[in-house]
Amino acid sequence: MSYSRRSFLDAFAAASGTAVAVPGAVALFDAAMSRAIAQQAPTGPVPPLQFLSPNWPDYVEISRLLVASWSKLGITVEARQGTTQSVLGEVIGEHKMPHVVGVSWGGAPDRIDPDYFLTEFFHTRRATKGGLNYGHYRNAAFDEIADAQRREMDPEKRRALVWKAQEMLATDNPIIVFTYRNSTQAYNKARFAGVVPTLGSGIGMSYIPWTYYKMRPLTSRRIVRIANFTEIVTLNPFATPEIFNATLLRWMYPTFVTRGPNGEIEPWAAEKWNALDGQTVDMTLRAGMVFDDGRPVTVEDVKFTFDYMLQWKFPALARVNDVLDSVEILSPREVRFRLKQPSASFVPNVLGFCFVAPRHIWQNVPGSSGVASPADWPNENPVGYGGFRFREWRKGEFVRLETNKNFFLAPQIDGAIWLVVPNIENQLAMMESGAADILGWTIDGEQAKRLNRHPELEAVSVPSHGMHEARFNMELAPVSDPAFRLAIQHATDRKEIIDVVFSGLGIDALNSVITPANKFWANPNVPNVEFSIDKARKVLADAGYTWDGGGRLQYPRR
Amino acid sequence: MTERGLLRFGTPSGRIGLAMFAAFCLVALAAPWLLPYDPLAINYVGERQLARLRPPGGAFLLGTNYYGRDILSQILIGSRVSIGVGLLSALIIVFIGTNVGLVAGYYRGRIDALLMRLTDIAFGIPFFPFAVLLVALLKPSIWNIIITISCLLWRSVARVTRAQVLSLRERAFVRAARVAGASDLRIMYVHIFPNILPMVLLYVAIGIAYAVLSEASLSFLGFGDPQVVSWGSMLYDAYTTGSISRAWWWTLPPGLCITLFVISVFLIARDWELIANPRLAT
Amino acid sequence: MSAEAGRGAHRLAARLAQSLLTIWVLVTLIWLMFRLLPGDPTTALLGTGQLPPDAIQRLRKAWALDDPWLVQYLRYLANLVVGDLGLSFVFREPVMKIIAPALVNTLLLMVPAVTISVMLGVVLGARLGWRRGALSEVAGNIIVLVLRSLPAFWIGIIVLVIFSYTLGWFPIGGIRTPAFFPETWIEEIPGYDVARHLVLPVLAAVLYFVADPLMIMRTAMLEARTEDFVAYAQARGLSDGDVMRIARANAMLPVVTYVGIMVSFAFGGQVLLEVVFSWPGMGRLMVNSVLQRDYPVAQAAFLLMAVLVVGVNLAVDLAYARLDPRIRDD
Amino acid sequence: MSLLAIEDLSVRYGRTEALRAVSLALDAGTSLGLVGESGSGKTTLALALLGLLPKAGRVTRGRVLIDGVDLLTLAPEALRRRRWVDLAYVPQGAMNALDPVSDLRHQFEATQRAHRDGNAKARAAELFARVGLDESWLRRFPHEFSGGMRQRATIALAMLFEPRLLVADEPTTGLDVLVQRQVLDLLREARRERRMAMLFVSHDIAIVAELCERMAVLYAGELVEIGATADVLDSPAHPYTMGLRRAVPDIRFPDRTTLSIDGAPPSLAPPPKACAFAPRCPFAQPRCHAEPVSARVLPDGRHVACHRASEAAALWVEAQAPETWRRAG
Repeated sequence: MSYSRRSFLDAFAAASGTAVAVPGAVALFDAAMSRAIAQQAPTGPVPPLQFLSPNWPDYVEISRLLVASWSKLGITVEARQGTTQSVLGEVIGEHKMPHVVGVSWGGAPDRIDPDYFLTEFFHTRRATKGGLNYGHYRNAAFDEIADAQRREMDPEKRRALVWKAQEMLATDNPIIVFTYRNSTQAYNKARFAGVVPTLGSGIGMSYIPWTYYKMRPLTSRRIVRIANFTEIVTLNPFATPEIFNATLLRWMYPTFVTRGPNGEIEPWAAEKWNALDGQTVDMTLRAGMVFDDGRPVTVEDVKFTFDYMLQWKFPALARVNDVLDSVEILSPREVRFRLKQPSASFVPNVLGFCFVAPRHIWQNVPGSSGVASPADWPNENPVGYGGFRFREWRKGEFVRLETNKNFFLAPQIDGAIWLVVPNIENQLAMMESGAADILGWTIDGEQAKRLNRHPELEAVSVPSHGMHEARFNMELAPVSDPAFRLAIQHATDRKEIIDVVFSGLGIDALNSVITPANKFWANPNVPNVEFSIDKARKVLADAGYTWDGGGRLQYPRR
Repeated sequence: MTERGLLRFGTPSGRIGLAMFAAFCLVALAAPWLLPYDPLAINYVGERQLARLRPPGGAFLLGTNYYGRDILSQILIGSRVSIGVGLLSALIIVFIGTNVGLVAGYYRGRIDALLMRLTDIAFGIPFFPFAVLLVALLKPSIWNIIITISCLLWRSVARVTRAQVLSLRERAFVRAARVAGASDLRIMYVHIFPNILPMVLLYVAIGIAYAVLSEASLSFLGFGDPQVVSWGSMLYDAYTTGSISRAWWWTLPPGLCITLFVISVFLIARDWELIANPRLAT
Repeated sequence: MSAEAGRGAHRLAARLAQSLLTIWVLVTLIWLMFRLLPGDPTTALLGTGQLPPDAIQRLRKAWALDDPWLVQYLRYLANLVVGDLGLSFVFREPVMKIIAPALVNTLLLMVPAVTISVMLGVVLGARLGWRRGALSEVAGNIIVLVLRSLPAFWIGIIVLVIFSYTLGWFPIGGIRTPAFFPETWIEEIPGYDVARHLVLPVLAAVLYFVADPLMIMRTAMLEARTEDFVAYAQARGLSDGDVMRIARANAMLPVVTYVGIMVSFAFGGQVLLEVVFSWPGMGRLMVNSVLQRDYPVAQAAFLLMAVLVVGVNLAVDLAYARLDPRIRDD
Repeated sequence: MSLLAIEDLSVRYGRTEALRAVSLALDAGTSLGLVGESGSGKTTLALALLGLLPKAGRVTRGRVLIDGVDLLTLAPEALRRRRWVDLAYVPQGAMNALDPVSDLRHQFEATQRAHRDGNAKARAAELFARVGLDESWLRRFPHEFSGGMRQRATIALAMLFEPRLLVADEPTTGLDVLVQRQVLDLLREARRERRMAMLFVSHDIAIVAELCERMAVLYAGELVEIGATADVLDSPAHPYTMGLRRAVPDIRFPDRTTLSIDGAPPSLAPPPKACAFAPRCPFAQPRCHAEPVSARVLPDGRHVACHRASEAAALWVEAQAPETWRRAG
């Protein structure tokens, strides 16, 4: 689409058409998008397709590329951005959605298990306000398979179910997955060696911190400085709403199990575990773990922590209340978990997320501390038992952690400082000037190339299971028509998006909701959708769509 | 430089300012036809090689940005938004401010107290933080920026206009008009307004300058409309892709354009200031 | 109390009442703005996918977001009067604990920047307005013109790129080096590290702030030169420097009144420079808390800025009286 | 050699030639009154003498000699050192001559410091006493002084270095009669005690008559008549002086009606070629309109710039009659 004067005026008019009336992020779309349940088949020209995404730089670029390629189907595409708050609030909070909404998801550890993307995104249960199935994909057969795989403890059987679910999504096309953007960080290899590339966390993110446990200091600088975008908001592990804050606190309060560099489940604070049947799991606590104040970590602490979660129903740990019934102490080192219903993701997503809180401290919280719920208790000097111990937190500046040498896998560095550097420009400059040793967030190809020019710096790009996707509004014509959605899939040039927006550092999603890099769970024979405008137009033609003299797409005549 | 001369020719610096201002406006109007490339198109070099962050020269006069878009084209099309927002906001600012000042200065009494209390409150609000609040809470769009700028910056025009109107209304020619039975409106707009015109035009110029700077700053913080290219949004893109220090050809031009345009407006404003306050001409 | 003092006190009381009224209107305006517009503090948590829908509802109840607006508003006002700014939705801590360090950082940057700018403005402005027709006057005017037209964030970027990225003389951003171990004796000096971080932001801020006081001083100086007392001073054979100083003392008055307005604009530049220099001040805190819909912190940050602006305007009035004896008596 | 000698002084503001070839002299200890309508150039003369012409004004010709030294060509520092020591100045608008933001003591000290060491505070107190001001006023600010008190302060300040020449530019304008009297007494007393020369600029002939031994009359930037006050007043030689004389009520002839001179001074951009007063002069002849006038010396030593100077006595008799002035021009 050439940037003709008319299109600019449209953009100007579109922008001016919105906010002048009563402010409201997607107010304009309300009028057009009333969620009419039974819509009789529309006729006449296909209306302009509305694409909404947050004003994150990558999505601004993706929307520009999509507007260019989708218009080749003979439709006008209007891309609009809102602030993160207004888009999340409207789309996820209120389920007010235009034709297509683009959002991206990080490579958090508990999204490696297939259950997250399948159930949270597409199960009918999650098609209610606040749920992530804001596209309202309702497919009973799919729900059945999704619930079945949750209960299936045998990995082989569960994988068959997961593959089946992926095939159903590939035919229904409720979602376009553009790419699984690599997690790319640079580090100063003159100062530290032994970084560990990990699925989703790359070498520097806090999610699964193998690098920080295995890296060796090569110079006198034994404390690693990490430049990161965001900052933590609390030191209370029961109150961490956001993934970076949650995973950083897990450095001090290690989870029972963790993920290996390639995503496989590994023992961590637990030595071993055994799933008797779908609903009871026995776990053996690792011996010799000691809290920072010298008190031993015991099964009593474990039971206390889970009972505490069941009692207070912490929002951030809602998954525990969903699935756990009770915890019982079997022996000085063994506990038994009884579940409400069989759950295959209990070990990776619950034992992989929960931790042990020292009973002798938390039992008298809130107590006299005058706080409504333990989640509001600041926990200013956290007593943990992990490989790192808390030293100092200056809001807006940094968090300083010190190594706990008697942890079973004692890190070789003396400490880590998470610097709050809110702009990429300063982060790159700090790496180049040596003010920072490693990046804690992800950068893209061009920035990696810039840092690689420095002999002492090296950028490492690791595949991730976090996806950039766009969701169709299943109840709104024309995207309610499967043929139209398939045509849109054909008209999406994933290769160009990866090259232009992420300068090559991303995997082509091959239209699957599970990243090919997640080898065990990704279904290899999901039919890929080849980028071809001609094929897209053929799909539309076969479905009865026509084009008028001016090349504008018309609905099929009924 | 007699006052009459000033009115017809303006000072040399004023003329330079006017020339620069006219040049910018012409470019803004003619932008779509001057574009060497589509400002939003991704350009390639050779077969599939993305023309990313190419320095000026060769096919791209001012080089390309991080996403392979031509910077010269973006500067040209960006001028429309930056100047458009500037002019529009300035006109709204001066329209509100002048009228508030006129009414308050002319009617005095309760209306004056009320309007001036409103002005004091507007003065109490730190401008840019409030603009950030408003734009961040609304939706990022040029219109929100214009609304935000206009709903605060009218305050200085109102206060100055009121002061002038207070003194003008006592003058003989105003009393004469009133005796001759002219209606309040006629007196205000036919008799008083022409006398405060130089000062009003001075504030139009200052208004444009502040509006352009505010739009650029708000866009730089990411509150501009991403679909619309403006000088501020270009700097936002440069900043969020971490190319500031390397791609000088991407950072300098937008900043220079903003500065030069604002300079041209301030030069014009100085001429209006001389007319409004001849004593400064010594 | 003598009549004079009485009249002065009365005038002060009126000014205070007016300031309080202004602040009350601001508080209400900001409070309403957050409620009217989409998204609330729990929105930020939706995206993380950590919180299933029912957990979100529990949070809304815990933070009393579902109470009727009027109740929330009156409770907010009551707390405000007592000085309790409420709990931050994001940090779950009293807002005062978050705002206080941010306020200190902001003042740490703004106070030196504004002071230097005003002093520089007065001295250079006086010289510019005094030597007529000299080349320095033309150059001075051009400098003032350019400085007034530069966007604040662009000044910040250029200063950062030159002195930090390229020359590396100063740190890249932030307010201190975490885990700073002083080696040389200079680094032993307390506050050395923060001072080193302060240099570039203050330089950028001065470049941004100095233009207006400089220009106002120059104009005031042009007018002061024509005053009779300047000619009379010359007639008394005072040195050119002495005469200029007399003119400058009188020309400084408009600059002092300008400081009040300058502070309200200074916060604008402050927000931008704090973002560019990653300076953990109130400006950046306000932008972040607005983006996260952290109402209490955003409101408190904005309110504090408004109070500071009103406070400075009041202080300027008093300072003006001390500077100009003619005002002191009435 | 006279203390002050102004030779052929001309001053131009842009295109207006405010002063044209004015020459006069003043001996030490004597006083000279300078009278003329407003715009006649009398203040311009004073300012030019003091080197205080505003930016627009330029001295185009002539010299100002103090003890034979031309002030106009003096180096700035040399001129500065002579100021207030050789010649001091009592400004017309005392209202804002004093620096509003500093107290009087400070203004004294600044002036003292500019020239030589000395206990400014004591000297100031002594001078304030001489002008009838209490020492406590030294700590007060100019706006706290009344008009008269402020004028006295400036006079005290002018006396700081006992200058040899005092230039007073209409010091009593705007003061009420009583205060005028006090100020004039002060000036007379100051002159007598210190044998100080004085150039007194005023539009009020009565004051000059009372205070100054010699008098000069300026009209449209030209010196039309200069001589002993008694001669100039009793038997004015220049028709303009006659007109002035008849415009002032005379205590000796209470019932005589005062006259006014019709018309107004000519524009000085460009200035008239011939006698500037010709258009309004009742005794003007064709010659007066054509030929430029040069000053003639009368027997009593007066200089008069009038073609018919020799018939002065006769013309003065004719000038007594009111109808003479009605047919002028």
